[in-house]
Amino acid sequence: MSTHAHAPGHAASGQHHTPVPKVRTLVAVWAALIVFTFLTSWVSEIELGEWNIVVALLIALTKASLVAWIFMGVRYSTTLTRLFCVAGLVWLMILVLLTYSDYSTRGWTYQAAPWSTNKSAGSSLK
Amino acid sequence: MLDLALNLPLHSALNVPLILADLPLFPPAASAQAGPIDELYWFEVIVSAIMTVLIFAAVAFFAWKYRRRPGVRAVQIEGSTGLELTWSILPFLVMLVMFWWGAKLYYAAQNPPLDAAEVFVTGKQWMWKIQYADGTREINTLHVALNQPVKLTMASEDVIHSFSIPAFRVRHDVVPGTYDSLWFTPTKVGRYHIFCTEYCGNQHAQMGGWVEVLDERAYANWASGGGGEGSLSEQGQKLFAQNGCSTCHLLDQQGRCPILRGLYNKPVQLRDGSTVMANDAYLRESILDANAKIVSGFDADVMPNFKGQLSEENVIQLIAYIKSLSPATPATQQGSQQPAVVVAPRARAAGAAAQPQQ
Amino acid sequence: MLGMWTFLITEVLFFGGMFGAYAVYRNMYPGAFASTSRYMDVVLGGTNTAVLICSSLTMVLAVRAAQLSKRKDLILFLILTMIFGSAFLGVKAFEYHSKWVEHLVPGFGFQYEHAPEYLHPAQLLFFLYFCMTGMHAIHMIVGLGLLTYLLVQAVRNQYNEYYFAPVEMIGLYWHFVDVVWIFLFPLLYLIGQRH
Amino acid sequence: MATEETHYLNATHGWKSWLLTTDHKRIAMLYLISITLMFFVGGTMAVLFRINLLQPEGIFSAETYNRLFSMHGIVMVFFFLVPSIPATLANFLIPIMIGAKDLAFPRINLLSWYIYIIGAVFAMFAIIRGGVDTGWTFYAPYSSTYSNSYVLTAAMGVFIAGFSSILTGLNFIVTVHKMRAPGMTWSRLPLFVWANYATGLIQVLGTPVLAITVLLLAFERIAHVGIFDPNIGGDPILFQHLFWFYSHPAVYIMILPGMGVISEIVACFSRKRPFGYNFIAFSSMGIAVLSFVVWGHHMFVTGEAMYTSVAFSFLSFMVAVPSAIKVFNWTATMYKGSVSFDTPMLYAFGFIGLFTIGGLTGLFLAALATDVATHGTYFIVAHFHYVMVGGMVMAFLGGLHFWWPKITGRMYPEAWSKFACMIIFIGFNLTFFPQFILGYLGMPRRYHAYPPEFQALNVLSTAGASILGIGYLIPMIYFAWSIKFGPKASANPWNAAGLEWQIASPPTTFNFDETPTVTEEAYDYDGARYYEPMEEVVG
Repeated sequence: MSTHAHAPGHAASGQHHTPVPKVRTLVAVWAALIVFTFLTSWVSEIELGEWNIVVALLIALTKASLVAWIFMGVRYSTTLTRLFCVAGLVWLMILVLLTYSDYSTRGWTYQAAPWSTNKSAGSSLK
Repeated sequence: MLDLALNLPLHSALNVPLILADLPLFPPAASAQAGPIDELYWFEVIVSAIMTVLIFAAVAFFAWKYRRRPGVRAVQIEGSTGLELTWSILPFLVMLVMFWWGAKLYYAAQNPPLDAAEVFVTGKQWMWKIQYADGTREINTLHVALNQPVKLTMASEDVIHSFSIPAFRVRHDVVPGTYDSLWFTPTKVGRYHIFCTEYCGNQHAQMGGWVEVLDERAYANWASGGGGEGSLSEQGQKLFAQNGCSTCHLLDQQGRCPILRGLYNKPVQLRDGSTVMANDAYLRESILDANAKIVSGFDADVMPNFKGQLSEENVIQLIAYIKSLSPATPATQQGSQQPAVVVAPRARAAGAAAQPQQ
Repeated sequence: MLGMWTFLITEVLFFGGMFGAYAVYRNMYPGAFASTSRYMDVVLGGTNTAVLICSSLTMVLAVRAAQLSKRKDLILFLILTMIFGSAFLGVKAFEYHSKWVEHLVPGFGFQYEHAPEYLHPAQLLFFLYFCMTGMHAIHMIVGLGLLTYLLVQAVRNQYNEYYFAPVEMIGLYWHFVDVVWIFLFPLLYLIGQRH
Repeated sequence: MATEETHYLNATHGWKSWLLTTDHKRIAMLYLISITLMFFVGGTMAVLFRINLLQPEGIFSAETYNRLFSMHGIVMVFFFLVPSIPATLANFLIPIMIGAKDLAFPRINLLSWYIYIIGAVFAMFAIIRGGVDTGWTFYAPYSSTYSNSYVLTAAMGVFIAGFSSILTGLNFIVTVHKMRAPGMTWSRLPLFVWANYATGLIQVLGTPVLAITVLLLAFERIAHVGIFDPNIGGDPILFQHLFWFYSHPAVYIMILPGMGVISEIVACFSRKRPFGYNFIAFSSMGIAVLSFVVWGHHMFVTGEAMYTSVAFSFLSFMVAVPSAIKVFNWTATMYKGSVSFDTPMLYAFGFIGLFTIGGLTGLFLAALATDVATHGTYFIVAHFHYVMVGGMVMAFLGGLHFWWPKITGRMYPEAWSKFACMIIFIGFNLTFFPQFILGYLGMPRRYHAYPPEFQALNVLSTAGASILGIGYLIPMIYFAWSIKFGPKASANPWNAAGLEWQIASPPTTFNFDETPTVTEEAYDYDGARYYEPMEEVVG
């Protein structure tokens, strides 16, 4: 990144001024991540129906946030970097959720008006 | 090739006067939905034309009026938030009208009237196979009666096709692995193109044909000609016996497999706890890949896999038969809204050698 | 640094395509997906998760060592990270091997005898399993290559408190690969109950 | 000409100095040559299949025709349109416009060209081996199971070229953030830079999804296992979701840089600051974001869930707003301006007109009911060619004419260039306007034969295509001529504002002798110096 040397915005990104994280913090985060790993394995054994996946994803999201915030140093980073992180997540959500919306609502139309050759029922929608 | 392009004297590309003589500019509107869609289309054309003319005129006028002249300098203008908002919001309002209008027509197109005559269409590279309820079959030709709503239930044997009748303004993709449908009400006697509009391989352009809209008398006349093999459900019944389905799917008592009488369009409780509607798509899947969804109380691997054994047309015949086992009465229509759960005792004699052979 | 973050966004979307497919098919075949859990070794998967988390810790400690111009620590932590990374890949290879033995590799005589009704959807899941973990493993291998480069440079005393950007950047990459696994673990290993 | 000045073109010599260069300007030239070649490969195919459509029963075999249109699409979309302006003009101009010596990652920039070339070699290899017949959309299961053509080779080409696009986008994003000269604030950035920044975002966010989709498709084709095959419970519609998640935003990868070019040209030849600078800049960003939430409108007739379709329809109308804002602002920029009719401005007029038509016909496709009536017909073909060719190619040529003196230091013959512009405009409309009518009549796209009643319109279209083909050849010839024989251009032949016009034509290797300090906005056209008679060109 030596090319960065000319950059005016460089001082703001300030990699050389990044505060040195405390070892205690890092180890604490590590411990938390390990605990969460056990937690998620344990919770998956409990029958929660639809909520199993929700809990699993929430725990994963928490772990990922910890890694990003502390290990990847987002807590020291610029607004721009944070914006990029959020953008990655939002775009992932756009991809997954909009695609998912198609599949999860496919049945809606047809159950409302079941196909039938039957002439006596229902109102024709013209 | 034959139906589409030939049968007519070969036009030479250079024979321009002759070509221009029958230059079509707008398609015939031969269905009930063609009119409303054309109205929206013309609305869009008019809006587009107005906008195009406005912008062309403004560009031409400004370019001429403010052309570079000695001693005249441009006036620097920052912009105008008011103006920006105006030309963002006003067009957007017009677009909202288009959106609402288009969505409304689309909604209607998704919901066939219940008195629509059902015709089955199977697409394969590169032809459309048509089956009628009375058992008549045709290839690349669809006969429909004037003013009678028709619902097409469509399957594909290979790749994605798209069934399109421009004169009716209808079109729907035919995706393998499921059923797709569309419906229309023909309103003009005549002969109109059927096209495949999803690229499906080499002879994609040949995958077309004609829809013949016949008046009442002509339709009755045509209908009386066909059906030598019995109605669609009778053909299905034959297949049902031939393939040994009837050994396990007993009509009135619990066999090794679920009872099919009264099943159609009812919710079915599956082994994994979920519920599905016994519609065409479910029946098709269960016939071809019985293990895909196991009914609660039954075992997997009892029914053989019919994928590769039965064509999509056979499957349609079987479904027609299964449908005929659920005669429509006012009670069942009410009932179709209720969760009638099909429950059966666990099948006995799982290892019995009664499996039908194909 | 910004370049690396931008690259990581690209990576998110790259994996995103597979996550999208996963979401769709899990919704379509919930029972079949749950049924695969008996073939997923949670202990191995969980161990691997822990191993990867440990490697993230050593990685961030390596960055810290570089920041503080502690060459010996830097070398130590880089080596530790590589050991953890290799251990992860070793376990992964073992898992792949057992999938192979159990005929669970799509395209190579896939069998699913305990629940034949789920043959096809289970095959879909295992296809996704191999694609997702395979892509992840490829990223791990690339990461190990990058770490080797860092190690060589660290031995040659190239990094100090004034210049440690490469360590930081490759650290970001390594953590990202960890984050992907953090999501893969519950999605692939913890789908259904195993009793 | 004894003492020729040193500039980036003659600073070093030999093929190595080009193939190993990290100078963004030389890489832009490498790209320019490569994409021009690809454009003519794709264009030749277009001419050939238009000839086939002269007769209703076709002239070539169906096989040949299918391969021609498929390779036309693949080459034009992935190897011409996507890299066209970003990799050439933007690559050349972004560092100069923001006052930098190069892009943030010069070596990655070179790498992206090599990756592009490898992708292009794959595509060319597929063509030479016999082509691919899936259409550029590679829809499963046709592409994964049924096609007997070189799908894998072509898909590999697309996959590889995608990474070149990602690297270009990444480079632009970082460059714009990190390399701006002192005083070059975001609100002083030229609109061209804004547009390419937005493009970079789309490239970075969208392209990886295409990559993974193509990869999954390749697995399915190689190993016959996969996730799109309906025979094993897969869903072919999922392929379309993932494909269009990239490929709809990709349309904006293609058009946004063109919009940036037009903003520059209109401002320069009206001698005016663009009307509503902020709105043009932010509409680029708005397009970049909204472009990702509209892809479902490609799937209204595929069996996509109804409510999802309705949502996508609404969102598709939303994305029309920022595009409309741009058109209105360009028009308003001419108001009380001092408009001259140099060739780039003629292209800008062409762009505004054709893009307006292309954009408005997009409304027909965003509205659900009329989309059903026109989906898969020539209406679609006409619509996206109005945007892609009428828009993007016009903008590309306009930009090339605008910056050619800067890039090569030579002027091109003005009369010829105006003539060519008219030919292209006429040829274009004659080619594609009849296709709107054909489309509503119902003629499906990708048909090698068609019912005879459609012949007249097809003949018109083919006639237009041949005019268009000649129109594209003329600039090719005079540009090539001008490199050697064209009169020398001054540093600022158009009396334009902007940093790129303050340095020599062609620029030196490092663009600026010292990093400039920017004190004014990009479009400070308020001054007598913009009205001095054009300097006499020296022969």
